[in-house]
Amino acid sequence: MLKLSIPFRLRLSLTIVIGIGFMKTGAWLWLGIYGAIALFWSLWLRAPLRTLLQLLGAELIFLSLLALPQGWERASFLLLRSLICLLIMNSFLLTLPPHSFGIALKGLPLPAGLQEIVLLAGQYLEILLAEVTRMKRSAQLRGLSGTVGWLRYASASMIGALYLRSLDRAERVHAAMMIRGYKGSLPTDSKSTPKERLWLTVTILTAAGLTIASYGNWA
Amino acid sequence: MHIPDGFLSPPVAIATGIASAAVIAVALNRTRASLGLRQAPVMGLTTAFVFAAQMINFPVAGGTSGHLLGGALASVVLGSPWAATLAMSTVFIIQSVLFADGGITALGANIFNMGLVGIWVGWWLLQPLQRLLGGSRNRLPLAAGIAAALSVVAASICCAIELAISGTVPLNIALPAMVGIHILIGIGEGLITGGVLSYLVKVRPDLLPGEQPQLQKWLVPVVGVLLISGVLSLFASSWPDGLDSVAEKYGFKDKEAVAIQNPTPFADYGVKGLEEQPIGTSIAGVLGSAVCFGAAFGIAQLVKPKDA
Amino acid sequence: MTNLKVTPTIEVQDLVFGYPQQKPVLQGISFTLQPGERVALLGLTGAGKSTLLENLIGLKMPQSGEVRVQGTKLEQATLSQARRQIGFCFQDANDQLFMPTILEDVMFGPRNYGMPAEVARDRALALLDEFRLVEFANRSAHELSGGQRRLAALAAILALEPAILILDEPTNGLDPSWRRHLAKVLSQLPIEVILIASHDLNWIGKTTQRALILADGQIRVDEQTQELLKDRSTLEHYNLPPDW
Amino acid sequence: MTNLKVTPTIEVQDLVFGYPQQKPVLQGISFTLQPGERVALLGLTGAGKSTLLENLIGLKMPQSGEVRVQGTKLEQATLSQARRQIGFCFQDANDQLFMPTILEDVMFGPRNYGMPAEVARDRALALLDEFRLVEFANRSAHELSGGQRRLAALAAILALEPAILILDEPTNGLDPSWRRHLAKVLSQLPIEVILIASHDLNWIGKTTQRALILADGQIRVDEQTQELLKDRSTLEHYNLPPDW
Ligand SMILES: Nc1ncnc2c1ncn2[C@@H]1O[C@H](COP(=O)(O)OP(=O)(O)OP(=O)(O)O)[C@@H](O)[C@H]1O
Ligand SMILES: Nc1ncnc2c1ncn2[C@@H]1O[C@H](COP(=O)(O)OP(=O)(O)OP(=O)(O)O)[C@@H](O)[C@H]1O
Ligand SMILES: [Mg+2]
Ligand SMILES: [Mg+2]
Repeated sequence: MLKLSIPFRLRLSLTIVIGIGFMKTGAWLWLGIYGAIALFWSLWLRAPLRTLLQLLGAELIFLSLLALPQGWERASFLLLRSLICLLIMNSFLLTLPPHSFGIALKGLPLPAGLQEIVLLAGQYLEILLAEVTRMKRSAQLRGLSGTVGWLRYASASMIGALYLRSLDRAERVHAAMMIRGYKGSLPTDSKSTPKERLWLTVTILTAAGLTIASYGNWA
Repeated sequence: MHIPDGFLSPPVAIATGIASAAVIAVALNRTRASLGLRQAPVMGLTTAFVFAAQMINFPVAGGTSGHLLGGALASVVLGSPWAATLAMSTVFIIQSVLFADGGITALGANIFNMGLVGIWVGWWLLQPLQRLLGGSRNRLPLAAGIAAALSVVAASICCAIELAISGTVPLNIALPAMVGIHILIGIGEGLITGGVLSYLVKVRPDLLPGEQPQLQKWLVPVVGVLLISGVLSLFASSWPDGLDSVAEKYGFKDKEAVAIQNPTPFADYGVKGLEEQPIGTSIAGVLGSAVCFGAAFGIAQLVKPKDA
Repeated sequence: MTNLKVTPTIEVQDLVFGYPQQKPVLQGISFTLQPGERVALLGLTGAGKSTLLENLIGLKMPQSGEVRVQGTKLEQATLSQARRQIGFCFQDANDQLFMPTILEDVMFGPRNYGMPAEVARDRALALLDEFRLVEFANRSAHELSGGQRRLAALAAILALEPAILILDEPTNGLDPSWRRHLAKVLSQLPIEVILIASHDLNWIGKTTQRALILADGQIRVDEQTQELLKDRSTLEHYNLPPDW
Repeated sequence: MTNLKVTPTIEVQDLVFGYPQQKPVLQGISFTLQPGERVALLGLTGAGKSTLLENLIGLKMPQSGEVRVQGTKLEQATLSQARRQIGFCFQDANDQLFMPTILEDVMFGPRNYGMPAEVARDRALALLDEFRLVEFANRSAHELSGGQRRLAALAAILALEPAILILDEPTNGLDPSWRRHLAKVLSQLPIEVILIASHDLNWIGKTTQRALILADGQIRVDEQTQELLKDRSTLEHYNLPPDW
């Protein structure tokens, strides 16, 4: 497998998904082409099939609830289109190495201010998720159980405590960052190579072509 | 209520996308001025917090459990709806990109509904409500709880309208279904927001906004009646078909919970409810909590200081 | 070995555990703790002490081998019963404290096990008094100093009145006089078995009678603490220089 | 006092600091650290050691009194310049590690100060190697053992090549051989001043020449470390029993 950088993989995935999202409803042929691209994408990334299927299955249930009231033809198109989008995104996600949120998020085309928040959130997220897990673990070890009222109180307290704790934590982490020379922007280097830019342009043009073609009257 | 890819027509997706982008741009400007260099870490943390807090499940009533969405809470603790808009937008961006929860093309709409309509409706309701309830800081949790509940419902109405304009789901199906389920989610949201804020009022009052002057006397019944009738009409429009059928079909297992328990790269966090309560629901419990909700509102009216 | 009929309090057999995508940290651990024993678990940073302790309480489940607590095999079904017996103190005191105030934190366990709020409160206050934290009872954990947090975590565990006590580096961050006081508190508790992971050779010399050394995923040494501490060459061999 | 013309590296005068709604923790602290000194800060749990250290680096601002770093008074305007000089290691290693992987964490400081990614990476890897963490370079901090996390935090600080090093309980959670190794690493660094808060009397005896005891909000003892460690009655008086 060709080694593609994570931000680049993300950009490619996003381009295709946006192309699919904007297709004309009912353009089965073009959806089929996109479907083939999606399959190729997930095979190429070697997404783990089992997990992928489980995931898509879970999504299918939810989606069909939304789409089914609208008649078979329409519903199945909507469903298939959503599934193809999910297939692409999940292939990307499931092949993401651990702790690469940050790196992946750097690939998002966002304004600088927002990019910064997104990156920091990605960072704190991992810290906080670990913290939530540990809080719960500790609560369980001390026998968390009892009436609904007590549970509700305990969990509200835990969310509250989590907030204060994260705030305190954020202040310390922020201090630790300042001490190490942080001045309002994370050191990032996600400059894409010319080759990546070329491929991205090709993908964008292809997707644009397919999507516009789906509105044409070919029959 | 995260709209997946492919459910919005291009015009709707683009229009909401542009609207959201514009608001984010304004929000970035506003918060940079007010929070300075600290903005990014504080925002980043609040965002992550909303995310993490969504993983602590809560028994609500009658066997339902819910979790926080967090828009109203974020705007109260950050003290600014602009900052909250940024935080929530970030949550949706991360959810759609890293958790495949909510579509990429629907991102604009999702931000528009929950990060914009949801937050601003809550924010606009918050202060009048707090004043209506007597204005003291101790009333903040109740006011914020009610505002949070209503803001979730408002967001779901937008969502239904967008789906309808897109021609995906006709309005007469979408509206009752979305509103019905989101009244329930909203109740949970309100309880949690209120609960967390009452805790914060107790231990860190300095983090929260202070007293609000009380409303003009004659305004009290007017605002009260408007709010109550608003709530009642929502119930009316959704009962019986919407609420009933949606409740049955979904079992109130709301979408976000599903996505996070899915085997995404984060599956190893093993995020589950605090207690493994079955989420299937008795309609009676739901009704019960709806009544409690109304009652709490009424009682709050009665107990508020006679004059201030 | 005088009385073979007594059920061992904790029995570990051929326990193997590894984190995903790594070679196993614990590669066949076996040992037995009898009622009345006070045991130290030694080993270098990263040897797997915390991992082993977490296996004893079912926070991690072994890939093979088994753990028995008071004769009952640890499985999903018996987990909550076993946990009811064990007080477990995490290496990081922050992990232990999750309620808004430390008073509530100490009350948390007893409340879950059905103790009325008033009684739980009294017990918690008595424990906080023992650890000289009463004046901080209504503070949240992050408003305490590192050592105070450790003490609060210990109080929260002792409030459960466990039959078995498992402590992961309990003296971390405590000053010398607290280390002394903690040794005294532990010696007075009516507890069946105490197992302590620690790097504080001096302290475990004063609080335990038996010591295990964990190295390369196995229990390599199982000896009387006093004997081991005198045996400098063994200690040096396991990279535990006693003067440091 | 031989050379009065040398600017003291750190100078603290009449520093008073209290947390909101409490009586001040630090009630008039004064001391001076000269270039070349290695100083220990002792004191009971809750004495205010961490609070004092955080005042030295402007994480907390004194209510009165002042701190001078290399002659410059610490104020909002001079803060970033002073911090450029100081490496500060928090008591809780978790506070220090915030990047997705520890490699990125160690690179963070150098990168912020404008070092090219490749060079920073090499320096980080060399440091991780020194602390035997290279094989964990791509792990996140919470996948390390407690001691490994401490080491990663130290590596992240040393990567800055600071002129002044302030360590809050650096040996917490380290095994004896790491305590020995850390002492060696510190002794070889070209650093102007090292100030270490610690409860590990034995270790500071081997790494510092001067010791301060903080009690009741004031520096009560300022002596040669070796002298102090021999002076059992003073230690006992400040509740620092040397055998524990
Ligand atoms: N969550 C995790 N994922 C992957 N590896 C882990 C995880 N936690 C610990 N490890 C690794 O397993 C090994 C044992 O860790 P453990 O925490 O049990 O060590 P320890 O003996 O308690 O060390 P310390 O004395 O530093 O606390 C270490 O090498 C560590 O890097
Ligand atoms: N955020 C805070 N808010 C209020 N009080 C605090 C806060 N942090 C610390 N304190 C109190 O200030 C005092 C000094 O705390 P500090 O952390 O400086 O102690 P320390 O000497 O570092 O102790 P240790 O050896 O346990 O780390 C303690 O009594 C503590 O309870
Ligand atoms: Mg450990
Ligand atoms: Mg301290």
